[in-house]
Amino acid sequence: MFNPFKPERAIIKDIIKETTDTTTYTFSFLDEGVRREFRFRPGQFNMLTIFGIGEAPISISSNPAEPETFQHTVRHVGNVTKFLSKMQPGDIVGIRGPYGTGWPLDVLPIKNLLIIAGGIGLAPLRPVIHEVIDRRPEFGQVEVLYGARTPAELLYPAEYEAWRQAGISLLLTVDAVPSGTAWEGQVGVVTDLFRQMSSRPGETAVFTCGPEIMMSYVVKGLLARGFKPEQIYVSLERRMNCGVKKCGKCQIGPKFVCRDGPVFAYAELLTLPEEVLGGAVR
Amino acid sequence: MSVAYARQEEWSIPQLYHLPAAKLDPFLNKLKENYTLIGPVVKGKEFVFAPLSDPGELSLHYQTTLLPPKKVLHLPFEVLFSFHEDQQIIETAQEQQQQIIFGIHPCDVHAIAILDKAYTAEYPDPYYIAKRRNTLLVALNCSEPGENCFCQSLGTGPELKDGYDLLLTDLGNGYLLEVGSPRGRELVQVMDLAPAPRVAMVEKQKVLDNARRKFQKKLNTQDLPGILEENFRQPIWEELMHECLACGSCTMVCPTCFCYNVVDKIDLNLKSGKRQREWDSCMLLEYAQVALGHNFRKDRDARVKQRIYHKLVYYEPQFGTLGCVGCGRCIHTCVKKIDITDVISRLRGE
Amino acid sequence: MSKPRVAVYKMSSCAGCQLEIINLEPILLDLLGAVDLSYFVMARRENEPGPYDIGLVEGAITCGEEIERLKKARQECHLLVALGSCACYGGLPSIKNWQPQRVVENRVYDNLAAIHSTTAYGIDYYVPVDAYLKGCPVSREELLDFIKSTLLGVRPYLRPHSVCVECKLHENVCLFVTEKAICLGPVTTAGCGALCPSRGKPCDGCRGPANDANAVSLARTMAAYGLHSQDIVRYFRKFAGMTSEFSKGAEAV
Amino acid sequence: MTEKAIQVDYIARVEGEGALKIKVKDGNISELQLRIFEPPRFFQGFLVGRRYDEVPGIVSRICGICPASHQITAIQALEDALGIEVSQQTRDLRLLLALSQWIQSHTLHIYFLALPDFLGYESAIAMAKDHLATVQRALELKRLGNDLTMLVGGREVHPVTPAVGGFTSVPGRQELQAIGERLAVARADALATIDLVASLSVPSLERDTEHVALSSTGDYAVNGGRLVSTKGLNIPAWQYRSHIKERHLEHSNALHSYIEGRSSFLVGPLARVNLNLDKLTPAARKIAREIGVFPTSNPFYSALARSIELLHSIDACLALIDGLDPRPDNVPYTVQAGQGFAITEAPRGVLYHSYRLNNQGLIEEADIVTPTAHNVASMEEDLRVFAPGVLDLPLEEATLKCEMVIRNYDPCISCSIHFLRLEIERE
Ligand SMILES: Cc1cc2nc3c(=O)[nH]c(=O)nc-3n(C[C@H](O)[C@H](O)[C@H](O)COP(=O)(O)OP(=O)(O)OC[C@H]3O[C@@H](n4cnc5c(N)ncnc54)[C@H](O)[C@@H]3O)c2cc1C
Ligand code: SF4
Ligand code: SF4
Ligand code: SF4
Repeated sequence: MFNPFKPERAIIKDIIKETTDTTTYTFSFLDEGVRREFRFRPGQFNMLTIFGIGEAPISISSNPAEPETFQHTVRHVGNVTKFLSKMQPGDIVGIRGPYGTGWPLDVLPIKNLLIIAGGIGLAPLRPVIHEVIDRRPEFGQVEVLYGARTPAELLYPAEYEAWRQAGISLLLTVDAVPSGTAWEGQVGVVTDLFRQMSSRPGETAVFTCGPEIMMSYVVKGLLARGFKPEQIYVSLERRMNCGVKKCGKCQIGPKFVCRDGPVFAYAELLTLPEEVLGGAVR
Repeated sequence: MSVAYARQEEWSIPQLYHLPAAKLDPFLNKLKENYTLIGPVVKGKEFVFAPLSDPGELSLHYQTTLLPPKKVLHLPFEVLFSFHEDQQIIETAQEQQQQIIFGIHPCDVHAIAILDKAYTAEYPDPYYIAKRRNTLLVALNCSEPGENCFCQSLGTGPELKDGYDLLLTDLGNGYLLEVGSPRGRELVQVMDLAPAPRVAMVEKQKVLDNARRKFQKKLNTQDLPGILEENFRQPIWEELMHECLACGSCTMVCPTCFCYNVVDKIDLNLKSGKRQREWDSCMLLEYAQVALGHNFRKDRDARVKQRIYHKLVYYEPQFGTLGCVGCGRCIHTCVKKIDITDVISRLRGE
Repeated sequence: MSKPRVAVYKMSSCAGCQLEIINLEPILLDLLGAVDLSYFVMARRENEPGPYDIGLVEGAITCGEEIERLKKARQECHLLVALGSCACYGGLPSIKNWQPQRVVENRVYDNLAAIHSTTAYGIDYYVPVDAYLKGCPVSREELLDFIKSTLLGVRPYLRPHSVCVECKLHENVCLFVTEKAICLGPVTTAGCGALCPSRGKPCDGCRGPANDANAVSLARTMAAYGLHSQDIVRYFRKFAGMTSEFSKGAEAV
Repeated sequence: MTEKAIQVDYIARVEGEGALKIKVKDGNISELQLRIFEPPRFFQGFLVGRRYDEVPGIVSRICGICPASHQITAIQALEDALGIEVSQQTRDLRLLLALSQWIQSHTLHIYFLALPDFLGYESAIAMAKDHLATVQRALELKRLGNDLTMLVGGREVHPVTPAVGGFTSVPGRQELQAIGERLAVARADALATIDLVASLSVPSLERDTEHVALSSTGDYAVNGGRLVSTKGLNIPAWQYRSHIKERHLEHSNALHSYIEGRSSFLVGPLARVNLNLDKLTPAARKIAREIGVFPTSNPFYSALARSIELLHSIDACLALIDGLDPRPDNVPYTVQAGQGFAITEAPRGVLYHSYRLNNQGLIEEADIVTPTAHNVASMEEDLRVFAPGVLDLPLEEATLKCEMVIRNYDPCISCSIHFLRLEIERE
């Protein structure tokens, strides 16, 4: 019978260094059948194996329209992710997925879209941007607020121009500008961008992903600006060892982040006691 | 895939047999010819489920075992696959051995039904299923509840109604044997057994009524989710934070706990190796810790709550059932004697 | 890639932990294919000078001369590892810390002029330590996992939780609950495979406190079992009495 | 006037830390110091105030090479104090445990510590390149000893099961038989070891020494018997302190054991084989006789004595296993005040423990003398006799030869808790 724990072998096709601690990898499954059948939705993740080192959940960060070669943008923080930083094109990893719910792009009648990301949190939102660009006429106003620690740590800068050309308003901010770095944009936290943003609550869906503390301020700020909990979607992170609702690690109250999430309607999280969330999303 | 085990179905009577005490061993010997028999045996002052090499080792007069029979379906340690120098993945052969868990109590049968839900729903677990498919349950109704048992409060004992292949009730001079599935019927056919006399069912109820009177612990299930949700902040949780040792024992012995951790074991050549999973516990500090050290349940009280809320509140929306079967193992095993029934009655102000 | 160079240092110890390296018999030769035991006085006569990639330090620090050697070891090793409970916590030699130094010395020696012993500490009291391999002696499996992980440049999986977890995984009869014997398993770091309880002997805490050790609560239960406060103190002040967690246990009643 | 000095800053391939310094002036030894810079760990000091049942677990940490010997000796001393008579099964299992450690420790010494000297390698690791099969044989023998220790004791280094009154758990007959089969196969390795060691040419070193070992009327004494010597000592354990003293010699800071009214003495495999040749198992006895060097006072034959004991141990274990089907059979006892004594033969020789307990079972006094502590005076005496004869050799060779004299004793320096610490000058 099908074994959901058995990774499929995938080859590293390409490596793009994004920042000092983050890299985007392009993968392709070795098995032709697997490669052809693989499909994913924006916001879904894969379990990425380095044989002998371990496995880690990583969001897919590339365009869902091109599933035969897909990308992961990885921050090198622990065993699996740091080991990956030492690998080369042509090396083999294991991948299984995709897992989880995605951003509700098809589920909701979305007119306007507000995307708010912090740091690596842009990775699971990049497929949304790709898809929006592909299906641009279906959407109204689309705005992206994105913050990183420094200008050098902004992900995907080469693509910003294309996004803007597709009629997406992109507001950037950084926490700090190290001396010697050129930066003319905003300095401050993501929520500081609220003052400049043009998105309004009416008919807008908000997708946000970033550190939980950031998301918590984002949500507070949005609620203060008249957004409703039902409009806001957050992507959560918990420890995961299986990705398929078996190992139990990612539970938040009755929810399994791997299966019921990682994208949750904020309204849904409101039904849980604050402590159960453990983090700061509320 | 839907996995229906041991469902009560239509089949021809008789379904009730009499198994005289003297025929128990011959029956076991017969079963042993085709199945691995696993049953309660003595270990020190306790009991454990173990493969029976000789029917004489079986101790049906047990109250509870250290680990639940879960351990033969969801193994404490299990190799998921091995990988080779060329990164080929070799799945470990999934066990096909036919086995019978003999003498399993009603609470543990219910627990397996819960595990079935967790492990056979979306993304069925092939390791669990391979074993589960080949496992028959010969259950034993309880006539002597243990001091920590409270299955009665949860409707998971002392009498089993469903979920078995065969069901035994000790009537003193022998057993009433009820057939619960077609596979169970195949099992009884190895012996030439007489149908049970009509009074057997009456005697069975006497035995069970007697057992029902002996329960020392109970858990009031009325509006449990409501009670727990209302009482998320109570001094008792802080008390438990100081009391609990976070040793993890309560969850390691729980028949419905399914959590596991995954570890890759690499060989000295640094190329080949295996991926292994082992039971994990939400009571442990590292359980909810992620890279860079953030921990979502750093405080002990958050973990105590996770365990109790999961069992009594969250299982329901997750799997449509309570997560506790009242086997009392977590109470027995706890060095601090932290008692889930006591926690609930204190929250209720009883 | 050249083989990593490993040095084994001995401080105040029984040599049992370094013997565990040789006790890896079935794979010892393979191991020697993967690393160079460049400095290992117990096993070789011609020991090569540093620097080394990995330094395994066995033993507690109990005198000034050892402090100096330890500092040198720190300088010449890229990774410095505490090998065994003596090096991690002071180990059994730290029992003497709880009695007046001179009294203890006097029980052994008549002429105290030549004695320059100090409080027994684990090595991290004096130098930064990169990894701790707990146990008296260390677990060979953990030692090997550590070496493999280091070769790969990753963090090894060393069990951080209590011995009870492994005790349960092996389905032992709990000595505490069933036999009414005091066992330090609930507050002690696992990784030994619950070796002692599996053999009918309560855990005496040789691997030191687990990551969330609640020694105070355990000490209270020990008192409830009728243990005299002196007995409780002895339980906690054995292998790792110098750790703050076990100190709390010793001081709880 | 010619001055020459042999200096070994670290005596390698021994367990623990020692150094050797010999100064020679005009062909005479002007200074000889076997210096031990192993700092004392004060076991006897901190045992005071601990409970009797903690003692086996504590004393095993005196020495990681022969932990079981310390445990067995301590337990027997405590049982002596508490008036406990254990079962025959317990005695058999203890013997099995002690012998398992002989197998392990003797293999370690022969192949890893001594043999490289004779074959001209700096270590067994280096030796493996040319003598892979020999090293593999050693590893297998050592693992066998270790596995047997683990089976009976629960762990190789610092066993866990030995306890006052018996064992906390006992091995099953099946497991014993399985290891018995391996032991039977390993006899061939033991025989090969004897052949190998017997083929080595040993330097001569004749000195009039007193050899001391346990001896019993029945078997080759290991865990009991009377302490006897080649010069007429014959005492039970409790009389140890009236005959064996320690002295603080001027030239050395170490305490030297000596026999009251006489001088230094030698313990260990050589003393045992010399004194108890007749009690060896038949095969070992036959070979020892055929070789014909025993009794001998040349300490360079220690390795040969060890190899004979290796075969003896295997045969003795086989005989023990044959008759064992262990069941839990600890004897009950009550704690009371008392004093007890025990002597056993650790792999390196005579090990003495004695304890005084109060009526709560707390230790009031502990006295432990290890084999290496017994031997240290003898080591120095050997060097005094041996060193002048090698002084004309190139320094490197002379140094090696002197180190070999020390390694003959398989000294376990960290367990020699009776040493005083020396001022160290380490360049
Ligand atoms: C749904 C989801 C999507 C994610 N997407 C991305 C992404 O696109 N890019 C990215 O860089 N990171 C992402 N992360 C975080 C990433 O999973 C962790 O950084 C990673 O697991 C760390 O693994 P490690 O082996 O490097 O770290 P270690 O600290 O060595 O972790 C050891 C093991 O712990 C578990 N673990 C540790 N931290 C986490 C964590 N934060 N979440 C889940 N399991 C954890 C894993 O099983 C991991 O193998 C995502 C996490 C989740 C849950
Ligand atoms: S068994 Fe008891 S002490 Fe241990 S984690 Fe569970 S509740 Fe806490
Ligand atoms: S930790 Fe234990 S085994 Fe290791 S050196 Fe210290 S006493 Fe010996
Ligand atoms: S015997 Fe000790 S380690 Fe094992 S479960 Fe009981 S308390 Fe924990």
